[in-house]
Amino acid sequence: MREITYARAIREALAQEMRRDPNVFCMGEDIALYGGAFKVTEGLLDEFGPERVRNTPISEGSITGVATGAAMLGMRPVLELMFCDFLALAADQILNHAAKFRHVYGQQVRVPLTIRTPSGGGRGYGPTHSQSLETWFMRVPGLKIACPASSADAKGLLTTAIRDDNPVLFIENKMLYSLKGDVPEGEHLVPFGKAAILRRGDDLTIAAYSRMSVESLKAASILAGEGISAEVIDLRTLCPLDVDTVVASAQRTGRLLIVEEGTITCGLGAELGFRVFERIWDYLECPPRRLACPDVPIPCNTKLEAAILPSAVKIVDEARAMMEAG
Amino acid sequence: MREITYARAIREALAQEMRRDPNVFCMGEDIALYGGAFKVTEGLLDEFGPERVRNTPISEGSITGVATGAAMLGMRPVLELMFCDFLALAADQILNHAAKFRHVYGQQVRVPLTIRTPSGGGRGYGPTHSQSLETWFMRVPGLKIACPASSADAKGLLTTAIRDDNPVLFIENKMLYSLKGDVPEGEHLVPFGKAAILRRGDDLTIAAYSRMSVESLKAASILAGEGISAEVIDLRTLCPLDVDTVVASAQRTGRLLIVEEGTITCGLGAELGFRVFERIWDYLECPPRRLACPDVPIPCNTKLEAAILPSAVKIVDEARAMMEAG
Amino acid sequence: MYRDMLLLRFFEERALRVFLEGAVVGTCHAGIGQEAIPVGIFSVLRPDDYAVSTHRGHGHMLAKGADPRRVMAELFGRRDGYAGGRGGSQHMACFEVGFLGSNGITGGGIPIATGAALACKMKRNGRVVVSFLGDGASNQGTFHESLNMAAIWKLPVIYACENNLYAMSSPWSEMAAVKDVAERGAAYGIPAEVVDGNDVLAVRESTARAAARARSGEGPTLIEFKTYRFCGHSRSDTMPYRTREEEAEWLIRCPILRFSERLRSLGILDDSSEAKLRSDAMRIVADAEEFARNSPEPDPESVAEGLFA
Amino acid sequence: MYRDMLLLRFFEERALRVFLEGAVVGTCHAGIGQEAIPVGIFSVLRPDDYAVSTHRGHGHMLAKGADPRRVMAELFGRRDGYAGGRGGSQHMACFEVGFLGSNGITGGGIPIATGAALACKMKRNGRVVVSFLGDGASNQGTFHESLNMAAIWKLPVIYACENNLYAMSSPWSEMAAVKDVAERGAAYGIPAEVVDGNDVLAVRESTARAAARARSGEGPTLIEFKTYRFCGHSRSDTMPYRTREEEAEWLIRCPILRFSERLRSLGILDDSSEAKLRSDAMRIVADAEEFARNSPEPDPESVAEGLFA
Ligand SMILES: Cc1ncc(C[n+]2csc(CCOP(=O)(O)OP(=O)(O)O)c2C)c(N)n1
Ligand SMILES: Cc1ncc(C[n+]2csc(CCOP(=O)(O)OP(=O)(O)O)c2C)c(N)n1
Ligand SMILES: [Mg+2]
Ligand SMILES: [Mg+2]
Repeated sequence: MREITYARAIREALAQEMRRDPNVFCMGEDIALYGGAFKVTEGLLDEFGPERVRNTPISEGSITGVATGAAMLGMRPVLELMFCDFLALAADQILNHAAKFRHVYGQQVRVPLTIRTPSGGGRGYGPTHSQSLETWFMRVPGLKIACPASSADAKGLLTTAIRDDNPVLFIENKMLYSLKGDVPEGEHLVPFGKAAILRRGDDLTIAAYSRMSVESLKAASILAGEGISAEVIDLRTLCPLDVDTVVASAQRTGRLLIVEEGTITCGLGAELGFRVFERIWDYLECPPRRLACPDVPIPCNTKLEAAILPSAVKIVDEARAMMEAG
Repeated sequence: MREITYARAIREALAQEMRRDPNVFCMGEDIALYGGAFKVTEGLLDEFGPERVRNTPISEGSITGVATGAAMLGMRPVLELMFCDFLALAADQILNHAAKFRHVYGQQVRVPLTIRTPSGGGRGYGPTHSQSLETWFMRVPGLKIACPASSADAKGLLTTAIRDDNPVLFIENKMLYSLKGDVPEGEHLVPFGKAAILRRGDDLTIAAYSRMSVESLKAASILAGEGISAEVIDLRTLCPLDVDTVVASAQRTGRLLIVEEGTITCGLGAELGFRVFERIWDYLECPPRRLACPDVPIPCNTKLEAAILPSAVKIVDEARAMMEAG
Repeated sequence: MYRDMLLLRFFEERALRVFLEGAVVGTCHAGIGQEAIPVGIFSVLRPDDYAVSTHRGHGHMLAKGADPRRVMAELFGRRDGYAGGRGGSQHMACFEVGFLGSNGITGGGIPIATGAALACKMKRNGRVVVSFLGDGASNQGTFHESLNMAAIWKLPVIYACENNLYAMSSPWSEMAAVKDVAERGAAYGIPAEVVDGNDVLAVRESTARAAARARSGEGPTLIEFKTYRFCGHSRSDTMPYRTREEEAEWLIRCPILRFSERLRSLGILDDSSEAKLRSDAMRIVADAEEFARNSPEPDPESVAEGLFA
Repeated sequence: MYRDMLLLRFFEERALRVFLEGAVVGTCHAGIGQEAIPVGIFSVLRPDDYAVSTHRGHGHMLAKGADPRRVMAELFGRRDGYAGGRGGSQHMACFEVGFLGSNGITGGGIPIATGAALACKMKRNGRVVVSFLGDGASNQGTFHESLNMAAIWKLPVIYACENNLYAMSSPWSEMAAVKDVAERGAAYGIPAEVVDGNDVLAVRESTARAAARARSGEGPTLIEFKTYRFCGHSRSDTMPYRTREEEAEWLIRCPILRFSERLRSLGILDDSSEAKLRSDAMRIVADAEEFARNSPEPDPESVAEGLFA
């Protein structure tokens, strides 16, 4: 194995899947020569040509519908939306079309569509370029959601996404693109719905995904220095959601902290928290807590941004408070 | 007071507000001569003319943006979207524009926009005309959401919505349109963020909104027959959400059941359940439960539809199970 | 073709009747008066070509070759319906015959059809996709975005706009400031024509031209078929937005009547052959209704099945 | 006007410099080379007219009369910025001068502008709204939907399309199959013209015509200004998608250079007055930068304030 960046791991999965299956192709705004706003698809044009690395006009609603239509006839489009904030423009095509078709049309069709898009703040891009909308899309029946937190998972989950016969929202994180990690060279698949326990611990369970898993790991080392042993679970996919792994861990530790970067109301914390306490409330020392962005747009100024986004430091504070609470 | 239907109560609020303030106007598809798909705006054209009862083309995304732009200059548009399912087409204009502008532009602007739209199933309209997407929009910071369950509240909450200086999503319910109830004739305002206790009870608290409040009341009478005393709380608005009233009630009864018609994941049940649990978990006899639509599209066949939508009978079952559980 | 037009007409008349009786619940958008369009189109396309429809798709589906019994069963919400009772009038598909689905979201199918055409082009299978849309749908953003993409990529798609002058109650003349939907083709560099949608032969010929263009790699065509819906938009529609005179004028231009006259003038049709065709079509419809009535209700236990593949 | 153009140029050059130095974080989309458009437009409109901008809006905002100091402070994310550090380069507004906001969503501002024009019409206040958009934005559905509405309602809005030939890396010639964005006006019955966007006087004249139309109740106009962005789309842009020759050709057509030559040929400008104007503009920019640097950081405690009115 070699260390490669998260961005390169994604590119590798794309290239390998395009080589393997002629039906796989990429489309999106400025993905060809330009390589995308984050250069993730850089170089693919040279190998696969403009038909399979297809630049689209700025038309998020319809490029999503076009990808869906192509998927219905057996293609396997991987659509890039430049920022996840633009998912709102594609919301109808996702909610009322791609994710519904199979059920509604009585299982006559499969929609093997992957939508890749970067989430998250930290770069001062402001209110329309920094959101984390993946938890919003947890409320769309029929849509799977994968959110890798490492280079290896980026490759493995994307490969799984492309081979999945359902629409998959594949969430990348802007701050992780340059992060390096060991990644298998050949075919690498990470199954959906299996969380990864990134660190073992006994005093409390921290469940997170994407960049917040990385922050949680940092927090866990700080906490360890204070004698608090935190278990860190990286959920990997939000749908399917591996509640069992979280339940098993929280049952043992007695405390659950859920960390997400998106806004708090009706987010992951609410859903996962609910599902955990309905199953093991009598094992818990204190109610589950959630750490998320408060319900406000994300400002440009990096200090303001830092004030609202969760971080290792805030995770530590929250964990400490939970240890004191019960 | 006289009994009028929910639809007429809405029309009355519209007419009274349009008479009171020349900046208030209605726009939407087929709302003028046709009176809208559910005839709610019938007759308004005669009194106010086509400029203030304005038919629009079928362009949900931009009619929402147009209403927003007009609101930014001091008009008070009341936009009708024919079915709430079409909110997905307006998602970008709501999430990234109307709801964000005030915060993002440093409080320079107000966006007094009301979006009226019917939610809910029960009529066999199928997967793109039966959803209850209001809980999806709870995840949009900056958006208020009102969901009347009675004729009086329909009038009172709509009047409040129109006078509110923020974007408000006003959720009507297709099955309630013909429901009659006492409604004050003159000006009638119901404040946002104050739940109504529809029925007092001691054994368990049922929190619901819109049509599910009506179903919960029916369930409570059935339960009363079995010696179970249920308190029914109609939340009235989802944002602001009156958690205090629910907490106070559940603290006393020890049991909380949350009922909503939308799909379950990341819905009201998750959010409200979490918030109640984190505050009074040690007062509860059992974990809060939620009754909602499972995560599937809503089918046309009415038996299939009935199989997934919550109802008085299912509420009774759930309540019974809770009483047995603890 | 004439028999097909009769079939569509009788089928929808029957569907509306059972709908009014309450046996069909939900919605039921009929295309009575617009039969020449799908019949003409599919008479000249190949069976393995595709179609993506609208909320008013019964006729499209039948003309594309779907089984009337299963279409009717879907209207009844039964197990043998094309969507097993889930989709109803607005959400049916029959992939076997290349009918990729009707769609409850106005304009929602346009990008889907465009994407299907992209797949055809990438697979180089020589197939063509018909994207149905109404005059009202041509005001949706998806129309604009999709036609532009089809144009720059030269996709094998025919945008078949059924301009029946109204979108629910809204006259096209008030919802757009251009006379014809076809005028919009130029905004994308797409050839467009206005065709009498009540003349099945004109429909056929224009479709043949567009299909030839598509198959030869020249890209999309927009065809605007002028037509008229004889029935209300949906059940509750008393049609206050149009005059009885206008309706009467269009009734004279009934596509079935006109085609019948044409066939008679050519000596192809006479009273007895017409009676035979009518009774054939009637029988198919009666059979479809009986099939639908006898089809079992779907199992409520199964409702959550098949969300994911 | 010449001074304004210099101001826009110097302001954005300075902004890009501090951005590259890291004092400005996030994004910073400059419109260097496109100055003639906003300057020409607002030179002929009234102060109480409105404008809705794009992601590339510094120049629009300054030309509309916003205070360069507060614009710069917003780029620096400071308390005195027009959005108190929340909006940054892409999300600034100055309602005092009728600048209703730049917008990070490509095409998102088009319906907003159209709605503002609806308000003007309903209020009968005689005002006009300018809706800026790029060539790329003209492929968004909002363009289509909004222009159609403006046309049927005859709204007082000017759609000012700055066609700088590229949307990020995507050439207009590949993203649309028509030569000019202006060709799209006909799809809505909107008069449209193509104007040399690097000729401030041509901009001015076409705007005057459109504004007169709007004020007299005749409705919207689409004006396509052909122009070129001299800088990259954003920081990481090395411009592999266009040639250095093309850039050189356009540099010759620099709107400032051309206007300067024009003014000199008319004897209105000479070396010393030019030097004076340049140093005036420079001073304003330097002052703006200093103001921005000295403006306090916003208070993190305040971040949640002002979500609701
Ligand atoms: C996105 C969306 N908006 C509105 C509707 C409600 N609706 C159903 S059909 C219709 C009219 C469509 O008009 P047109 O496209 O001309 O087709 P026609 O009904 O005339 O065949 C409307 C507004 C819808 N189903 N979807
Ligand atoms: C909805 C949306 N899609 C994509 C982007 C990313 N993006 C920002 S600017 C831009 C290009 C816009 O091109 P154009 O409209 O021609 O304006 P220009 O940048 O040339 O001034 C793109 C794709 C965005 N901000 N919003
Ligand atoms: Mg129509
Ligand atoms: Mg451009």
